[in-house]
Amino acid sequence: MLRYTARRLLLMSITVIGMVTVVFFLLRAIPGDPASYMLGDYATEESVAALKAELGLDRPVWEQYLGFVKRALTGDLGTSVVTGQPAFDEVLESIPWSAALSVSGIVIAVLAGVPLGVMSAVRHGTFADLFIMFGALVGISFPVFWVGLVCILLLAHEVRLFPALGASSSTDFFTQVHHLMLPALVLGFSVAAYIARLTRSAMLEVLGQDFVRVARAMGVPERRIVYRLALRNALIPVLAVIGVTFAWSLGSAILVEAVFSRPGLGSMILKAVFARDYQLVQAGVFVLASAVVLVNTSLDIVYGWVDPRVSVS
Amino acid sequence: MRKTFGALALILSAALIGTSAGAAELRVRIGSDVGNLDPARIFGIENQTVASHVYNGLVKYDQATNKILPDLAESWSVSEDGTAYTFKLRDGVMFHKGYGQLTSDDVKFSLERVLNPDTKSRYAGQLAGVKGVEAPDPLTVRVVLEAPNAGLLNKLTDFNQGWIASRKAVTEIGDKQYAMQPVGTGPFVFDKWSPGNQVRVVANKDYFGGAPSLDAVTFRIIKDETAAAIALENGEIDVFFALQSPPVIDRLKKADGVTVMNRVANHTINLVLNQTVKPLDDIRVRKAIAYGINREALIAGYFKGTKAPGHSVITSSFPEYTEEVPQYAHDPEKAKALLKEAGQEGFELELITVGLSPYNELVIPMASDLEKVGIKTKITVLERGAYLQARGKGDIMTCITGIVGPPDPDSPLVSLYATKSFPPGMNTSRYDKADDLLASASAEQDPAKRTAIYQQVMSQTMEDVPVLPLYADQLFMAHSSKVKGLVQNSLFTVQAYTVSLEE
Amino acid sequence: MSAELAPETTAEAVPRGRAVRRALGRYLRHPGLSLGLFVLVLLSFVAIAAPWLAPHGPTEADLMNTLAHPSGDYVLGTDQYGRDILSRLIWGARISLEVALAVVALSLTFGSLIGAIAGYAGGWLERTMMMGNDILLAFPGFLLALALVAARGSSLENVILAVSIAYTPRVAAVMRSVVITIRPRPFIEASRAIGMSSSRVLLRHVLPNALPPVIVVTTVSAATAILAEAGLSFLGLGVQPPTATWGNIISDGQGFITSNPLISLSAGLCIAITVIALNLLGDGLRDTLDPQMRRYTGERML
Amino acid sequence: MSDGAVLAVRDLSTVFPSEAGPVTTVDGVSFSLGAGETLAVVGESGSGKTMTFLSVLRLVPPPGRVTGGEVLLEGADIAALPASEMRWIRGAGIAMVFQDPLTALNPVFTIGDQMLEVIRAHTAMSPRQARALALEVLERVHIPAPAKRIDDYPHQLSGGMRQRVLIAMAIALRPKVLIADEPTTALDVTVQAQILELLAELRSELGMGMVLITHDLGLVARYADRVAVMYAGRVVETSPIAQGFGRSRHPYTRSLFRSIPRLDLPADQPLTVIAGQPPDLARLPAGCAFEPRCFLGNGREDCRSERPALLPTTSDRHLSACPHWRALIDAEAGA
Repeated sequence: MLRYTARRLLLMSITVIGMVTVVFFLLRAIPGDPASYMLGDYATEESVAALKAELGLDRPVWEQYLGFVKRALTGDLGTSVVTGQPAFDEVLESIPWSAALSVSGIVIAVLAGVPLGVMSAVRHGTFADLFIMFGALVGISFPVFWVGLVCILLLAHEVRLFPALGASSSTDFFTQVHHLMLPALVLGFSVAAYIARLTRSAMLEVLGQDFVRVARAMGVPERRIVYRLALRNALIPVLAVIGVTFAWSLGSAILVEAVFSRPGLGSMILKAVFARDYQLVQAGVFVLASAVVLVNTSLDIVYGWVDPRVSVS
Repeated sequence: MRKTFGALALILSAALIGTSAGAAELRVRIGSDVGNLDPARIFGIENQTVASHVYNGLVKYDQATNKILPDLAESWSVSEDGTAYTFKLRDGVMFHKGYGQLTSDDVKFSLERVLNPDTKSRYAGQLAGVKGVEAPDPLTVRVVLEAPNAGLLNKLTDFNQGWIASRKAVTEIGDKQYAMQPVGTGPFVFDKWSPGNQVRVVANKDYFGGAPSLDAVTFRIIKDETAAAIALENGEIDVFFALQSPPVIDRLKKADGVTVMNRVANHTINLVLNQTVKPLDDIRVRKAIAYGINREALIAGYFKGTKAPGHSVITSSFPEYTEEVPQYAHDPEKAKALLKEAGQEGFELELITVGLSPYNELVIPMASDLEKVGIKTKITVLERGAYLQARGKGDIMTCITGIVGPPDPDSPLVSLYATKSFPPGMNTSRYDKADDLLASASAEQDPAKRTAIYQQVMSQTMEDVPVLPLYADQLFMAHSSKVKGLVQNSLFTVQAYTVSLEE
Repeated sequence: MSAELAPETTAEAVPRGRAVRRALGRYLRHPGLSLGLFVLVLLSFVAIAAPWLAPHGPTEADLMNTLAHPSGDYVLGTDQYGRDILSRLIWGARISLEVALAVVALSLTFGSLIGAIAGYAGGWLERTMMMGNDILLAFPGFLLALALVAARGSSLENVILAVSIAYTPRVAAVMRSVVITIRPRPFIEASRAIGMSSSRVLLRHVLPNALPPVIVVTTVSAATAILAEAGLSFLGLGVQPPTATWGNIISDGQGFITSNPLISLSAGLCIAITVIALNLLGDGLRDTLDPQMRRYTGERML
Repeated sequence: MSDGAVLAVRDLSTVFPSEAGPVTTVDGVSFSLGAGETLAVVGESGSGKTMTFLSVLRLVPPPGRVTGGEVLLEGADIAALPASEMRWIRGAGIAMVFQDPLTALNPVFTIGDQMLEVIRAHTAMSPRQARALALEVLERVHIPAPAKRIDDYPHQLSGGMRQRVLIAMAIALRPKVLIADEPTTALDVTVQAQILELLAELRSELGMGMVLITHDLGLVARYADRVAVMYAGRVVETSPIAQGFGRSRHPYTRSLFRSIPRLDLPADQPLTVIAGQPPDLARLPAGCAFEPRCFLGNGREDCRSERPALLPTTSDRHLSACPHWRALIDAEAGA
């Protein structure tokens, strides 16, 4: 188990470096020149060149890359070219917002998706199954930002149940939670739909396996078979994709944040993309990629705990 | 599972640290995040709005009348030849956060910083004729010009390059870091920026003009106008700044407890026709375009009457405003005739715009109109950086632009028509027949004569139509009924100093 | 003298014609599959016949009738430029289906190739390729597409390219996992033993066998591609206005969601219906094509 | 059909609906099993062996359905029991050991956990008591150091060990009948014998009736008391092993025998493959299902038109569903 964990952690650092590398070079491929963008309409060619030198944009790309990695290792993610502040500070400000949204979205998704998926599998072929699966199909098929818009229209505008904004200036915990609820539900809905579909098919597969037949033949009550013996097996693939859904939810979060005017890493990256703030995009992507890998790695470790076969092989 | 919830609670509470509820706190919606509050480098109405609470200029515009009033300078005098302005500073003005008293050295520092090429200030051009800034004693500043410039005071008002920063603060905080740690003398002190979420300023109790009645102002970043409107109606915000969407304006006008304000801005939105690109070198083609675009319908249909007609690039908020210029009422037949005369039926016009609303949207009905008079159109929407580069090159056929700025006629006229505004700069039409008139306006000390010269520029440029004003921008703002004393300016900023809150 | 040696994958000796008929019957009897297929055929028809079906031009502005509510002339009303919503939706179907088709074509080609080569080659090549693939897979696909569009500028081609790049790793991963399960099967060994070249084995045996699951994955990619295009357009990074795309229409309508909700709602429904149809098709294909999924599913419980 | 039978099945039928119409996978099957007796059930795959016993336990996978018949466990008809009570029969009355020990154990639970699940499903034992019982039965199936093994996960055990665990699980509640469904097919040859010896030992120790489902005819002679041969969902022959297994009274059984390699015959004697395809259950002929492949009856009019019944032959205990069984004896005599 210890070796397994160590190997996972090693793989994690490799993956983070890989992701950052990919993104770094993608961003360098952006046409358009940040220096002249920053200096605006009256800039002279000399001043543009000077700024480029200052930002290191005149050096070869690989040199810029090495510099970035070297600094990143010491926790320096560069300085935002727009604000002059350390990019890491702005990222740090955004992390709590993103974490609250993504974590609550995933929690909602798991709490709703797994039981619904199990129920659907257990009632395979019944009306309840059809109903849940139709709901799940809707959940994965509607664009998340559209669902957000409709929710604002219905739940914030027609019935004033929730605020239209995903964040509040209030420091009151419950006010913030109230503002978080609608975005989290919208984000959670699409992920829940996905998890429900996955849980159902995993559960159906497990319920068709020999050991379930054995348990039945031995007279183990159906309830125990489903909720204890089979569920743990079915949760293994579900657990495996929670990491994927987490990454996915970070992508959707950009849209949800945009719809609900909520701060977070997604809206920060979007803003930085429009402002061509390289350093900030890099920092944001670096942190997002690390978060994805970190979550996946922790899930892998949990996976090893749930599925005894994994850590041995 | 318990761990997850623990972490969630931690995260949520972490998100809440930073602001404390104030007694009288005004919440103002801004449309996008701030990023740079350094007067030498500031850009964008959100930044300018926040900065206007933190800084003062030597002089200021009256919010309502655009008259120039004393601010940090109690009084000023102009030398006889018009090349030296001497300002007497107010005594005992203190910078925020313990950066000491304002002296003439801070003014010299601020203005020279803009002029210094190393600063790369986008406003260096605004102070172009300034030879030097002298500080003979702590409370006296002398600005020396190369040549007389009657418009100088406009450049030294409390806006952009006119805002005065503390030498000590900029030096100690650092040239780049200063961008988001501004220190000024204004009625509010910069408190905290929460990226993507809000910016907060708190009352400067020692403000030389008297402490503001508000304790704090929070600028909330809310991009979507519908969401902002709902927030205003629900009492989540008090002031809706930069209101643009006609249906939202309409909705808020009908809402209870909400007041909608509007004022014509200092800028028009224009279609710039590059005279160096064929066939736009032919005045008949330019006129055909002017006749062909249904600007009346644009204002009535697309903007639902929320914009004013643009007769020239000088709007009705300027004292120099006039409607006595050549007009181009929608006339498709005339447009067709002119094209036929020029032998340019069916040429292709490339409409180039930056990918920002409303510029990228305006082109759609315009293209539709032009197609109807027999001009083929191609719409090219460019990212901001690419757009500026394209304009910098000077060979793009058209662009759509507005010169947002103070009610200083030089601001739009020089930017759009002077040859010195290219390259690089705003004179994308490459118009070259207004230089002499603009220079003589600068030298003219008599306001009435100056106005006449400016009006001559307007007539001439509207006859030549290198730039077609599509409409005069109009600024909308809404606030809840508990907001009292809000005055709307024409600068496209909002100022909370005069505001008080009533429950 | 090579290929004929390879036996059928299944020992079933049912006559071929009958098997095909039975399979066809099975597809058509699958309600989700046939419904999905029907909707997609209908949509394709709408997309192809857009110039004849749409009552107005997709970018034809009528400034005298902006934000009109539904009427005889404008069945679903107009947007802020007075453009007919229905016509824009009809033309938007073109873009959405174009994006879906192009993304499927690109990600299927490259994903299958990468996955098949990795799976077939094995060893360090497979490990290296799959590590790179896993890195891209772990990365939020939408964010990757967003970064790519930001990098290459917003246009239809770039959106297609970005979404394809973002979703190719998925196809590659599926393809590889299928290939490694086929790799040890006897007929592959046999073909190798008789000296068939690797590429020939790959083309002749591995690809056809791997296709069913990959096809299932690509229907899902098509659905994802439509959603991604809509999301990018919504953020202002997709196909640029005034081109009618469903994402652009939602985005246009966002500002009018309370006064003219029909603009955004109708475009959202179009996206959802298409994506539902694709998902139904994918689910149906999975049920019918991939026998692994057609397992004994257990007694009805509780 | 003897009254002393611990398990008696009469006319048991199970039907699966299919695209081609209903398929009768178990077609009027009858047999009985005495206490301490081992009944071997043989037949090709798909002949309905396993389905018969899933029908007995009422575990037929949907959409299949038991359509009729009686299942008497110690004289009580359990076919009529409501589903809720049927659960108590499974494991405690009739237990089943499946073919593949590799998949029959849940990989994510320890074997102790899974055994406790079974024990506690039927008894009110405390976890401690149940664990003690589990250890006891593990000991009984000769698992070395059961106290150590009980907390292992299935993948930590060998195939043979796993099958022992499954057997332990099956006998833990001392069922009256143990159904072993090809218990050794998935195991090494050396382990096979051990498992079968163990089953035989447990049968006599516990006095259970045992059903050994197999297609390995070699095992039948060694371990079974009686044999039932199934073809196309029907029992076509039952006979005591003592009556001479080689002296089959049904052509199908004969063919089955000739199709397996035997060490006691000269190696150069050719093996015969049964001609033709196994029957399509959805399209069974009106007469004998084996007729198209039968060396004896192929083409005979009576075989084609009439479905033969399972009837006594030379003795009451040797039944055959071939009306022409005498021809087989004649042929033997002739040879």
